[in-house]
Amino acid sequence: QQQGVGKNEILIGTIQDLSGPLAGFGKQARNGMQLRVDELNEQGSIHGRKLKLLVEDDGYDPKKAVLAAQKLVNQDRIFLMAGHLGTAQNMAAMPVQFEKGVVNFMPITAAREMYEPLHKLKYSFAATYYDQMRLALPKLVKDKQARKVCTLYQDDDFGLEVLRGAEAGLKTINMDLAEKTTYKRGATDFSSQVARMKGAGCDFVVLGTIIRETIGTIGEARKTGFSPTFLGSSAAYTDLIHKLGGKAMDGLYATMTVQNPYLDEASQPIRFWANKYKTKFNEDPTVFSVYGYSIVDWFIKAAQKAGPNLTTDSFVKTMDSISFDTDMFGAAPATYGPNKRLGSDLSRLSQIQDGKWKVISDYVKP
Amino acid sequence: MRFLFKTSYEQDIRLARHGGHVFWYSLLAAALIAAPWAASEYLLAQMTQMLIYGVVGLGLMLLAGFTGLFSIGHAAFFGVGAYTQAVLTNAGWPFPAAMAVAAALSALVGVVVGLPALRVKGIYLGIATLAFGFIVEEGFARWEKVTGGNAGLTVGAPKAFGWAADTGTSFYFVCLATAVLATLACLNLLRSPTGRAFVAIRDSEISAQSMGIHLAYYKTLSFALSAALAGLGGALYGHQIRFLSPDQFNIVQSIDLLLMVVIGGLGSLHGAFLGAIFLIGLPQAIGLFKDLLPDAIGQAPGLKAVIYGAVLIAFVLFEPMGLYGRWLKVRTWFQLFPFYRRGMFRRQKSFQKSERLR
Amino acid sequence: MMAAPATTSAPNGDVPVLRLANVESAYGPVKAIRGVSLQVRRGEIATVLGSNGAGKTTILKTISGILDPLKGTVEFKGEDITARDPADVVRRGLSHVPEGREVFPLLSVRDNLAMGAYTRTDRDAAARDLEAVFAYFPILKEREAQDAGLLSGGQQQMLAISRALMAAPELILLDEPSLGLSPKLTREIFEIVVRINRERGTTILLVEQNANMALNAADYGYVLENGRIVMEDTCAHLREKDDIKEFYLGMKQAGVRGERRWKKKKTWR
Amino acid sequence: MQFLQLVISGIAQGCIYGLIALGFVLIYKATETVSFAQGELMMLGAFAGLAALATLGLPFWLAVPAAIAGMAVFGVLLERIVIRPILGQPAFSIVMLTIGIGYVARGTITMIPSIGTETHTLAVPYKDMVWNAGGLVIAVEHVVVIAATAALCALLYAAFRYSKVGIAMQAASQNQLAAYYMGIPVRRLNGLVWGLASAVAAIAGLLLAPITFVHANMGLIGLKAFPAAVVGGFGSLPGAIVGGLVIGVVESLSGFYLPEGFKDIAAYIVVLAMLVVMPNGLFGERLRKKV
Amino acid sequence: MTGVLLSAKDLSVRFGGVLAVNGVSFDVRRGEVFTLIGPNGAGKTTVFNLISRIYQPTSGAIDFEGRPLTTQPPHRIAGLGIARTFQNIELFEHATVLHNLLIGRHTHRATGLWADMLFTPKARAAEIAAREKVERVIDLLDLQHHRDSLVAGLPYGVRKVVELARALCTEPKLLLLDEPSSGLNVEETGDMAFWIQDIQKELGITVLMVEHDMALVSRVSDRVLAMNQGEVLALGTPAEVQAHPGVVEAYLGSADDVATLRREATR
Ligand SMILES: Nc1ncnc2c1ncn2[C@@H]1O[C@H](COP(=O)(O)OP(=O)(O)OP(=O)(O)O)[C@@H](O)[C@H]1O
Ligand SMILES: Nc1ncnc2c1ncn2[C@@H]1O[C@H](COP(=O)(O)OP(=O)(O)OP(=O)(O)O)[C@@H](O)[C@H]1O
Ligand SMILES: [Mg+2]
Ligand SMILES: [Mg+2]
Repeated sequence: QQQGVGKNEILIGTIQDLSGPLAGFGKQARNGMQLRVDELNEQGSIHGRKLKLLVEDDGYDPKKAVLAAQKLVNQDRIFLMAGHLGTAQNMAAMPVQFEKGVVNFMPITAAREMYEPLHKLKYSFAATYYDQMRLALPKLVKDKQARKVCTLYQDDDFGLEVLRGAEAGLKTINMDLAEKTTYKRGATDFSSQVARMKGAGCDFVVLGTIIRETIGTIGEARKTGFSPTFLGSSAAYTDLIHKLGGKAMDGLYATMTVQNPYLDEASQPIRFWANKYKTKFNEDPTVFSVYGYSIVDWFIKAAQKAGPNLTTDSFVKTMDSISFDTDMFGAAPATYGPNKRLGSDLSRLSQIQDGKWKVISDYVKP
Repeated sequence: MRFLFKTSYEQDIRLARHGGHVFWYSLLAAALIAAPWAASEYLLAQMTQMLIYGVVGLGLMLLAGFTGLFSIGHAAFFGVGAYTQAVLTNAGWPFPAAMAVAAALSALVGVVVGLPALRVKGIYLGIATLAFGFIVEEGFARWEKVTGGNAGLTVGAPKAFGWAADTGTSFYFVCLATAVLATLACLNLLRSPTGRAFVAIRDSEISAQSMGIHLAYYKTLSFALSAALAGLGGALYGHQIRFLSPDQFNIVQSIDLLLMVVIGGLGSLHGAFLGAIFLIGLPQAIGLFKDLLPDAIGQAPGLKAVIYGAVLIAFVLFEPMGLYGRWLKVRTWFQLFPFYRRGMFRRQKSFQKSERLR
Repeated sequence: MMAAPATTSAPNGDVPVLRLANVESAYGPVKAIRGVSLQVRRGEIATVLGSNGAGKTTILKTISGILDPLKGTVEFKGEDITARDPADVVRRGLSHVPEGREVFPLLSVRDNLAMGAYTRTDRDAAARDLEAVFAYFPILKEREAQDAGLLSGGQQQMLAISRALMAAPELILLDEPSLGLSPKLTREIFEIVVRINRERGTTILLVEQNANMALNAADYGYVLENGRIVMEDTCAHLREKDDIKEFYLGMKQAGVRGERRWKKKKTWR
Repeated sequence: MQFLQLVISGIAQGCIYGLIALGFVLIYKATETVSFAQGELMMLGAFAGLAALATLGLPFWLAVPAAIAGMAVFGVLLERIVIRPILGQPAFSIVMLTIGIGYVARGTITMIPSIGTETHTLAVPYKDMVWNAGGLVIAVEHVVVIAATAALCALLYAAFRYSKVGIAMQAASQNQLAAYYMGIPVRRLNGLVWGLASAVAAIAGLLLAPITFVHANMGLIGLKAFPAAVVGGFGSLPGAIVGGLVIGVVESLSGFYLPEGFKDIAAYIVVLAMLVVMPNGLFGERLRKKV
Repeated sequence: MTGVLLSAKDLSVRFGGVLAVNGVSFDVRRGEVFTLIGPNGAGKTTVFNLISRIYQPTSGAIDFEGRPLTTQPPHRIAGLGIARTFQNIELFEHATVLHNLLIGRHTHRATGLWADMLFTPKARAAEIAAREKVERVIDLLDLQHHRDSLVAGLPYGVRKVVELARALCTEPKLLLLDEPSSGLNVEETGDMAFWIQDIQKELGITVLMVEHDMALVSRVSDRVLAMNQGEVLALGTPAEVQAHPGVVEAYLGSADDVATLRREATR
């Protein structure tokens, strides 16, 4: 008997940060997932089975993530873990899941550990920060004819991935980072880092920053008359940057995988979707909502394909020959195989123009 | 009601004071040993985690509850233990040897922190340990060669001499054995001159000194022992969580640890374990409880923090002696059964006095 | 010889300034005083005698609201002040020299005295009282700016008394005012107490181990044993009682003493 | 030039630490407890300002005093409801309470639908304005912080030093029992202290909002203010400011001149060094019990 | 009664502007009861604090059994055989009386950390031996009744006795008592006198005490030193010192009774 698959219900679980530092993202991701689950249950089923999503809160704390995983896996007996937020949290939860053969499906973190080293039960969806930087940076550096590339990154696993990607990317064009500066999560003052990069004469800055730090750094730079090209990762690709940072943020580049769903988006399906989300949850959707939504969407597609006899084995087997086309949000087409557990390593470039993100390049191919 | 007639000095220093103790603690031991067969896997995992935190709690209790030194940086020792264990077991050391080294290394770090503690008290000590915690956390992140830095470090199951504690049950027994031994060691310390010296320092440094207690030595010792227990707990934690990253040993962890002993009840070893049960159990309880609420509240982000904080506040307000205090009341109620009077534990008006002059 | 009996020296003897009826107080499960009733008339000095742990301090704490009694009532100037907030009680004109000095260790001597006058609004009179206590205890003026915690034991005791005087109260509760004072100052303290009583008509409730002094200074006395009042009378009468002589004034026959001593030695061996 | 610019940035940042530290010291001086909720009160203050400006639509110069007053009232209520019942218990209980209050405050704000999890800006009139003096730049936001910090510090210092109520607060913190004996309304003063501390926190929050944005976790900056207060000597108001400045400047300089990573722990290294050299901080009283 | 146990030479200590002790010299002979008297603030307690090394003298030296004391760290003093009580009572409030006394046995601890942690048979034996000693002190000072009570709840007078008991538990050669009779009534003061005599005669402990109760001082002291404003005023037998005019003037005051004043005031 397969755990989590009942006669007319499939149980999937997710762990989000609903009370910690990333509660905002956690909530949006959960809402996105819930939206897709509800859609499915309203419109039909997966071979006669409805989908049920169980949500646990780990407050972005690996220790609590272990307990949450234990609860979902051993107590609630979920079929699969989807969209778990955070790298360390995933790392702590995965052993618990794998002991019981529970797939770690598309965690919301762009760390390479989510598909490396290869494990039968690991599936990861979007380009890692590493790949984003590795591919996008050389192209933009060449376009801008930058001579001195520097970086400011968050002193944790996330920042480190950005840094490594940037280093790898620069290597392909025989360049090196001229100056590396860091900050601690929650920092509010970036003056000395900016001064340092300015002092080093950087004309291109890779930002391993999230939201407030991105704004803070660019703000400080503009104040002190330092104006290099700024490039952020998909972590900085959120509407908050221009909403909070205002005019000063214009010109910032960021890599991205799915498009931010603006309510007044030009594309009709996104507009429709965004408004549906807004009606349901009474707030604007963000990229994290899209991540959540897409993850469940992909799960549904794979589960449909796996057939009525849904087991971990049959699911893995299906996944290992599946490919997903690009969706309305513009995610890159993804393919999976027994040895390929990252759907796609491609990302696009976008830039803030007139206070809004604009997609400015197609998928950057190596 | 129970009357104890003392007939020898032996009786005063025995761990189990009377037959009741023997009976109840044997029962507890039997229950703990039987737990893997009676409890669900999930519950057992929680119990394991409680035991681990209980060991850390013992250490902090020794320091805060008995020596009166508050540390807001205990996660550092916890982390030193965890990383040491990870590095050594990954290098193929048998886990008991690695644990011994983890404890010793943490103790050593404890001595280093204990040194400033000789000169500062109260809030200053708190901040010194807090600062120290931050520095150690930074150290974990920077010393990439050993700790793996921010990319993290994976830890295997505890192995020794061909045997591996790789199932929930076997690991539970490893933790149980550690916890029992640690508890016994603490109990022994507290009924001997060393433990009394700690208590003396807590209550009056100046007269402890005039009784011949070397303040610097005993404060440092207290730090070292406390750190060793935290390190021991950390070692087990590493095996349990299997992935270490620096931010697991941050200030929030330190505060959690401190909350644990305070809620458990400062000044009692029971409190360490009661606090651990609380720390691990409460989030689970909240998880269950919030499913009963309407979605608008139950699913709102932040709810867990609100409940956690509210329970904490309620505790301080209604049970300042912690869980152990509550337990004493319950026990007294049963012992005195028909004679229990409500006023017996009535809170007296009490008055704060400057601790700056102690 | 004693002065006139207490009753005549009280201007209106009918309404006692302080009246305790059947007061019972406890520390947790330990009952410290049981069914204590006493009264202090206006302008009178009353004293409570009792051995260690008899509950004298407990009575005073109960009066000033530091301890809430389990039973009984406390009336001050005819009003019920049982279990009131201590600050409220002080406002009504009662001040307390606590056992063990309890000065504010990190405030200067002057600030300590200013806190004594916290409830007062009449600045000029307070300034005059400050001069008066400085005159009583010149050392305090000398050490005006020093932290009170650094004073010697006796100096702190002087400060504690002065601080209570700064409140210009109607009733002062004195808990062992002579504790740690030199013989000369002990006498001076009692002189001051009597003088304040006579000159300002301040009513005083005095607890003192030095029973000789206390009985000399006071008009009326209570004897407390194990939390119960076992004897009360005017001090003149109390001084004549054999028990009082023996136990509180130390006028014992040598025989009794010798026996005690013998007993001690025996247990020690 | 570079150095001067760094020092100026350091001072600006240091004043922020000092301002928050002022709240810690205020509470410590008057109640001898350490409030771990100070950062969260600051966050609430910023949200109160946001509510007054954005939700109620008050003009800026009205919204600010309204938010401060609102927080003062909140502080008084908070004391009344959760702190007063355990007044007189060992100071550590109250420290625990403040941690609990911090959790509840952060959680409650997070729970507000579509506001709590977001980051907001506070539209102050001086937003993004910069003073440029001979190549040195300083944001007006920072100038405002520096000015307000200095004024507030002077005000509080005078209150504790010279006013009867201020002295009574200290008396109550040193020996509560004796304070009752003196007729000092300890409870009422306690309420006042928390009201005041909340108001100070609100001011800090409002001043900080343009710089760090308004969000549920903005109180975390309080962790840097602790070292500031300790370096200055925990019981000293001017010490808080000086401690803040020391830490701000050291951070700023070490961020530039020292290897990566030192900036983040500079504050903690400074505080440890301080505790070894001067255990009571720069302005702390040297206490010794007389027996 | 041979030789000098403790000798203070030309001791001075200054706190800011206050010269608390100024050029004080005295010898305490083995086996005697030596009393310090003097008005409040004379510097008596400060002398005690100098002996127990809580304060460092500005100048001067203290020798104990012929060895200099001023170079010893404070925690070694008890080990050398000097125990003290405090004027304001410094007990371990949150421990029982028994526990307090056991802490007094600290200098006699026979086991180390590991033995304690494992509670080896040796540690057990040491523990039992410690209890026996403590029980004897409890018997001597009649504290059986309070053995298991928390110090925090004891009346003032009992605490004084507990403090004395704790000092005795260290088995000192020299016992410093700071106002042992304060807070005791006449009868209890009488007991205290007997105890001090027992301690001197039976246990052979030298006693150095500060006391304001002249009756007690006369009864138990062999010699008395009077201090005033940090300086020595007089030294001699109790009777001699009490007759010293300077002592009468500064410390004892005139022999008028309060009753006299009373009569005047009522007149
Ligand atoms: N805080 C407390 N907790 C428990 N019991 C207490 C407490 N304070 C006093 N007691 C008990 O109450 C009784 C009366 O104490 P109280 O202090 O009133 O005595 P007292 O007459 O003032 O003695 P003394 O002359 O020593 O000052 C004593 O038996 C004492 O043990
Ligand atoms: N640490 C200190 N700092 C400043 N002054 C001090 C200190 N210790 C003592 N003094 C001062 O030294 C003088 C002597 O104090 P000491 O305590 O020795 O007096 P004492 O003789 O014991 O008086 P008492 O009989 O009142 O206890 C006092 O004036 C006191 O204020
Ligand atoms: Mg008393
Ligand atoms: Mg003295």
